[in-house]
Amino acid sequence: MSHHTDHRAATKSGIDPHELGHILPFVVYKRTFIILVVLTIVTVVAAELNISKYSAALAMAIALGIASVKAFLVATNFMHLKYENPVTWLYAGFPLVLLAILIGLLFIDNPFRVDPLPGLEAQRVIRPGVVAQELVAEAEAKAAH
Amino acid sequence: MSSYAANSPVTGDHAGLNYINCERGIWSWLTTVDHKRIALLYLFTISIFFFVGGIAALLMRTELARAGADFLDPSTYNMLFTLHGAIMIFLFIVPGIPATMGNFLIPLMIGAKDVAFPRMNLLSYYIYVVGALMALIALIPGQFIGQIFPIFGKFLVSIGLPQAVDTGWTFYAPYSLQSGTAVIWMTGAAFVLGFSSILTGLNFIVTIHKLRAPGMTWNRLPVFVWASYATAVIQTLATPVVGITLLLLIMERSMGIGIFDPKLGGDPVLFQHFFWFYSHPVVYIMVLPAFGVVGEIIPVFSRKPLFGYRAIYISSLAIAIAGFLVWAHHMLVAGISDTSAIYFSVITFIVAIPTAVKVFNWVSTMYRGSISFETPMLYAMGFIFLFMIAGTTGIYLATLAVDVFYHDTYFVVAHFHYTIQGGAVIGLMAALHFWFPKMTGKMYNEWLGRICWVLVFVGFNLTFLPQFVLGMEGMPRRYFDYLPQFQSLHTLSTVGAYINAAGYTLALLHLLLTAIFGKTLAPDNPWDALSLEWQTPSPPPHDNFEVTPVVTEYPYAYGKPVEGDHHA
Amino acid sequence: MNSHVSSEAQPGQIGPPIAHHMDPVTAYHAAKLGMWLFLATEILLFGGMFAAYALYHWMYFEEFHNASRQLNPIIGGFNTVVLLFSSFTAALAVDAAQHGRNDKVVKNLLITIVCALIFLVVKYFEWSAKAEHGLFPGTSHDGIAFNSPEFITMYASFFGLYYCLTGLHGIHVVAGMCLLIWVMQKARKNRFSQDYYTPVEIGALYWHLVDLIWIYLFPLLYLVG
Amino acid sequence: MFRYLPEQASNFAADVDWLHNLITDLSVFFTAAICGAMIYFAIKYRKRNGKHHETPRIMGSHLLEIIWTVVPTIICIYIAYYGIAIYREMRAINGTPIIINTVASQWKWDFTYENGKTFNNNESEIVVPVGQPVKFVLQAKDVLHSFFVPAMRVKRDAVPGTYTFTSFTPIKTGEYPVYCAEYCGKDHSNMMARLKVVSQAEYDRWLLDDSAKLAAQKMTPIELGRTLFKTKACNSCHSLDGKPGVGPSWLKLYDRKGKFDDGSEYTADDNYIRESIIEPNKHIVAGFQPNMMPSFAGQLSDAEINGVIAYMRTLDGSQPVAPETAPAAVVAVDLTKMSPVERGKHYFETKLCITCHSLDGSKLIGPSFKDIYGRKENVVVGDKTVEIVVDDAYIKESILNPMAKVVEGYPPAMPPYQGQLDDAAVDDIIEFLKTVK
Repeated sequence: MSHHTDHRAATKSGIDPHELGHILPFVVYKRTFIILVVLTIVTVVAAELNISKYSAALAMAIALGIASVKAFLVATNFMHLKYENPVTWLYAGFPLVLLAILIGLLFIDNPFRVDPLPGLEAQRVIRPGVVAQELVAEAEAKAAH
Repeated sequence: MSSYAANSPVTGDHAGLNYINCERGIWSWLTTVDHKRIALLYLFTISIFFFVGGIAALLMRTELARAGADFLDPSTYNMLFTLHGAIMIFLFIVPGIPATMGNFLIPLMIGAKDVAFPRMNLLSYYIYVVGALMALIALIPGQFIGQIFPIFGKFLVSIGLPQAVDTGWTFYAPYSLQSGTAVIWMTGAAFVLGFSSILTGLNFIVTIHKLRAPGMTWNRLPVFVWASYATAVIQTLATPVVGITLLLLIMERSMGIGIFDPKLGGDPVLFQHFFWFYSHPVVYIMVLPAFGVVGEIIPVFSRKPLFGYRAIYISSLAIAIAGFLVWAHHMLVAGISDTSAIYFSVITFIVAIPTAVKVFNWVSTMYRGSISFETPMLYAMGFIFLFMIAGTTGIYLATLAVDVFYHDTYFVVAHFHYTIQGGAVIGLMAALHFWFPKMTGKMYNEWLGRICWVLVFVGFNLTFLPQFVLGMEGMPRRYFDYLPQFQSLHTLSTVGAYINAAGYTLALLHLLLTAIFGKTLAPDNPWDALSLEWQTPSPPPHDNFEVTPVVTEYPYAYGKPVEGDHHA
Repeated sequence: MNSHVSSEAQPGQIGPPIAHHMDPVTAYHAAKLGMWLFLATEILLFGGMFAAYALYHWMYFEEFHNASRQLNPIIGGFNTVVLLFSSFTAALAVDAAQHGRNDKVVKNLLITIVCALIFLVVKYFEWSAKAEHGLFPGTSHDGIAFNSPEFITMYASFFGLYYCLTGLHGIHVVAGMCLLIWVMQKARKNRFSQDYYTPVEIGALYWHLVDLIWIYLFPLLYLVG
Repeated sequence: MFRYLPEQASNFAADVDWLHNLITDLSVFFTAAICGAMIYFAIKYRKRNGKHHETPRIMGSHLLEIIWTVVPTIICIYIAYYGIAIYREMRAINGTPIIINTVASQWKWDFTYENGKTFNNNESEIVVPVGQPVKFVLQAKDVLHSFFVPAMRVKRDAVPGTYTFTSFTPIKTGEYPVYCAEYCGKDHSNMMARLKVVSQAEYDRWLLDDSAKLAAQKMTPIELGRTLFKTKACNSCHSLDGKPGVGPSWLKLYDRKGKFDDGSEYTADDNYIRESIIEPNKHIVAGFQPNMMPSFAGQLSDAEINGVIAYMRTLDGSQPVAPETAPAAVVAVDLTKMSPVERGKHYFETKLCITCHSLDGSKLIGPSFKDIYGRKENVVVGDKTVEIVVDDAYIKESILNPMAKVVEGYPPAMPPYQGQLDDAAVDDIIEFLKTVK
């Protein structure tokens, strides 16, 4: 896509500019910007529709979905991530994975702080079936010994 | 024997210029961008803090030698354990191996002239210094100093020195929101220090990716570089989270913004989540480089290739990744849901496996070797013993039902001192002795080194083995005073602490004095080692290598090739 | 971040500075990788607050909804477009630098910086309007002090997070402006060429991050609440 | 080897110790084996006579790598499994426990038994009977604390703002130390209590012994809860006879399981009840309207909330409850002899307006009635804010259909009085409001 505009040649310093960053045609930037503005309008309109009255999760998903599309466009086109090597992708994606882990694991804590743990029966693990009274008796017998 | 096509032609010639004597004057040191000089700056600074933190530890141990209040009051004691924890963690051991040995060795080991961003490297050091000064302001208990030196104490009060922080190095909310001490100074300091740590880690990642010498493929990287890489990933990606946590804490204290305060609808347990999301991985920042050091030393003194080289570096990466998934095992009884307690307990066991793999491989390296017992090797073997204890006691704490009993007892104290002191600090001592000839161009005294090792090793075990027993008997941690039944073990532990301190003092004095006044010059490659840093003069020239080396072999090709031998 | 690479340039020199320890192409890619890593740390810096937001949004759904209604999505949307436009011109500045056009670099960066200023001015008015309504630390609204128990009953910690998130973002806007002004000064002195434009690219990357963060802040704070 | 754990005094202590000792034996074995191998290699393959001997270039072994990955994995899974199984045993409660409300503060423990007996750690031991499950419901007043009884193998943090619990069945009489295990400031190490396990008979005697004296001094939590039920007008919306009112009946409410209006399941445990009192609109039980109940945040102290919960626990249907659904303060009053203003004032006091609206200008849950008549207010209608004047029509609408126009800055929290007040009563209230200056 870019070779139309890329007329760079080796310069005096002996550096081949092709070894440096990637050149994109102007129209890509323009198109990206227009899509970003349109998406911003869409997300505001979607919020005005008050979807959260029916489903808060859906409203959140729409808002964050649009935001993620926008973020992806900025990263790939404006920031040239599309033309970067795998290492850059790795370190661009790593924080997102960590953030997902952090938020995800927070949500196995707070929403589940019920009392007591559901589905529990006080079953002894090592000597199943032995009840507390028998243990008391055993302890007394041992003490008397 | 050497596996490099082009190594330095200069051998044993110390008349030439090296990184130490190429420029003179204090100013040339303070403005240097040479990674080796910056490493020494770090080493000098962290050693000072090691002693400050150590003195705090001795004061505490002295107080605890007998039951009852002996010479401290509870507030001072609380400030001292905060000082000890915060200085040892944030100022000493987090920069401990990465910023000193990592800085010195990574470019040398990969055949680069410097790190990728040398000025940023120096900036990172000065950020560290600023953070360290802030921490000192927040931590030094003026009232305690006032007890000993009344005039000095009055001076400190007159310049408005705040009350020393007494929250413990963990700054748990809501105590840290209510404590009337210099919490903002200390958390601010930790934030600044974190920034230094981030810049160092980032620098190393880029250096290892971009500046490897020709032929230095990933499968030829020394395990110390691999370990440093894994460390750098954690430093870069875990530190920001604690940074923002501490910022939020500062905002909460100064502006009354409610994030962690239960009175304002906050969840204090969330603070712990955020804190340990960083502070669990930070344990691996401390100990992974030490793993790397041991992996370098054992093959050299066994004259054998590192057994399972690939398994060792993969396990470093695995530990780094798994470290991000297990943080809440520090909080199993902190009021988190039973569901997440179960999850975090199970996942924690994952860390045990790559760690076990490393230990097995190190020991197997010694099989059929030709083993000599210079001081670095003694420290490395001591490391394996201490780390076995650290690792196996970690199993108790990962096990949910048992951790309920052990959480916040002396067992935990002993466990993490075995990992951090027995692991990271002993690793640092091993590294200092091993690369001392390279760093200074001098040889230390072998017998003195061994004697110090005995003191450190015996003192350390005498300090912390009794603490395991104290934990088993149910002694909670961070106690200024205790029931009389615990006294004999506490006394034993105190005696051990003094021996331990004597060992470290003697060892570091020995190295310092040798570095300055030593007469025995070191050859370029005193241990006859194969990795790249030994193929350049001791001490190395300013640009590390006179000719950029071309690497043709991995760094552990010791011994006689055997039939059917293959490796990457 | 990149200071050591670029500040080695001699006055009037055109072309890449000579870093003593690596060749210019490596230096360019190293600087870029370093910047991406730095951006990763920035994402996680904000990430902690996003995590707190996620948790408290779940815990205090109604309160967050009520509080979010106190913010004006039109103003927020306007600011979003301003930042998107500034990001667009920052990308164009890099493009201009890649073509060796220092004059266009200056022009595009100037627009970017002006947009940043507009953003900050709008933000200032938003904050001061909140202060007038008693929704700012240290103020009070109809006798209800900020973060008093009654206030928390109504809005939970929404406003605390709001000020922390937008405040930290604002600091990043200011930092980005300073960085871009510095880059612009270099472009005015014709320092960049087809084979050396690292600072422009680094500055633009940082600026895009500022935009990226806002892309998420806008819906989270103004829209879904 | 290394058997230093304290005596086993709870029902699961032996299980915990079994696992603990298993780990100890495995640890000792592996440490000895690995360090033994290391020392053996070090001696056997040492450099002799100051000269290195030839060594084979052994790079590694895939088989060994697999073995020492798989074997520790299996051991870890085994230990982790039992760790969880025993933990579940520790968290479950067999039968009806004795509930001891435990409030930690800097630097003491306050204990309250169900019969109202209350004391702190400096005044008495915690006395529990052998063989009976005990549940410590933990609260913290200021900072984090942790309730640690080594002999029982239990520990749980007390977290401000929420309830946590720990439970066990003591199986051995004796006296055991209780520590605070979470650092809580200056006197952290002095925050110790004693737990005394005694026979059932001795426990009964201890419990009754001074409970009479204590009851004379202050109300038991249950009595406090019963009183609050009336004085805080819970009874206007919640019945005690099982019939749903504006809100769910309290009969057999405690520990009930059910569904919220969003379909998720709940258990009416301490934390949920507390939340319902402080943030009533966060979760709505299926079948009931949201925004009916005002928040009692800041109006009820922790002790009072505990009292309400204690009272709820007694409403398990085992004792008949006197019908108390009518407002308690109703005294026979002849309304016909009153002026409209007096009648309006009477309704203001008896119809619970007073709970949320002040007469002196102070802000409660709803706007104050001081100077209300003729005042200009911004109200929220749907998504818009409009300015209105408080006149007869608006007041009437606010009483009968309060959600239509809510004054800006206030939560939509008022219940509608449609059907509870007739037009004449509304007019009387309006007359009364005109007089409030």
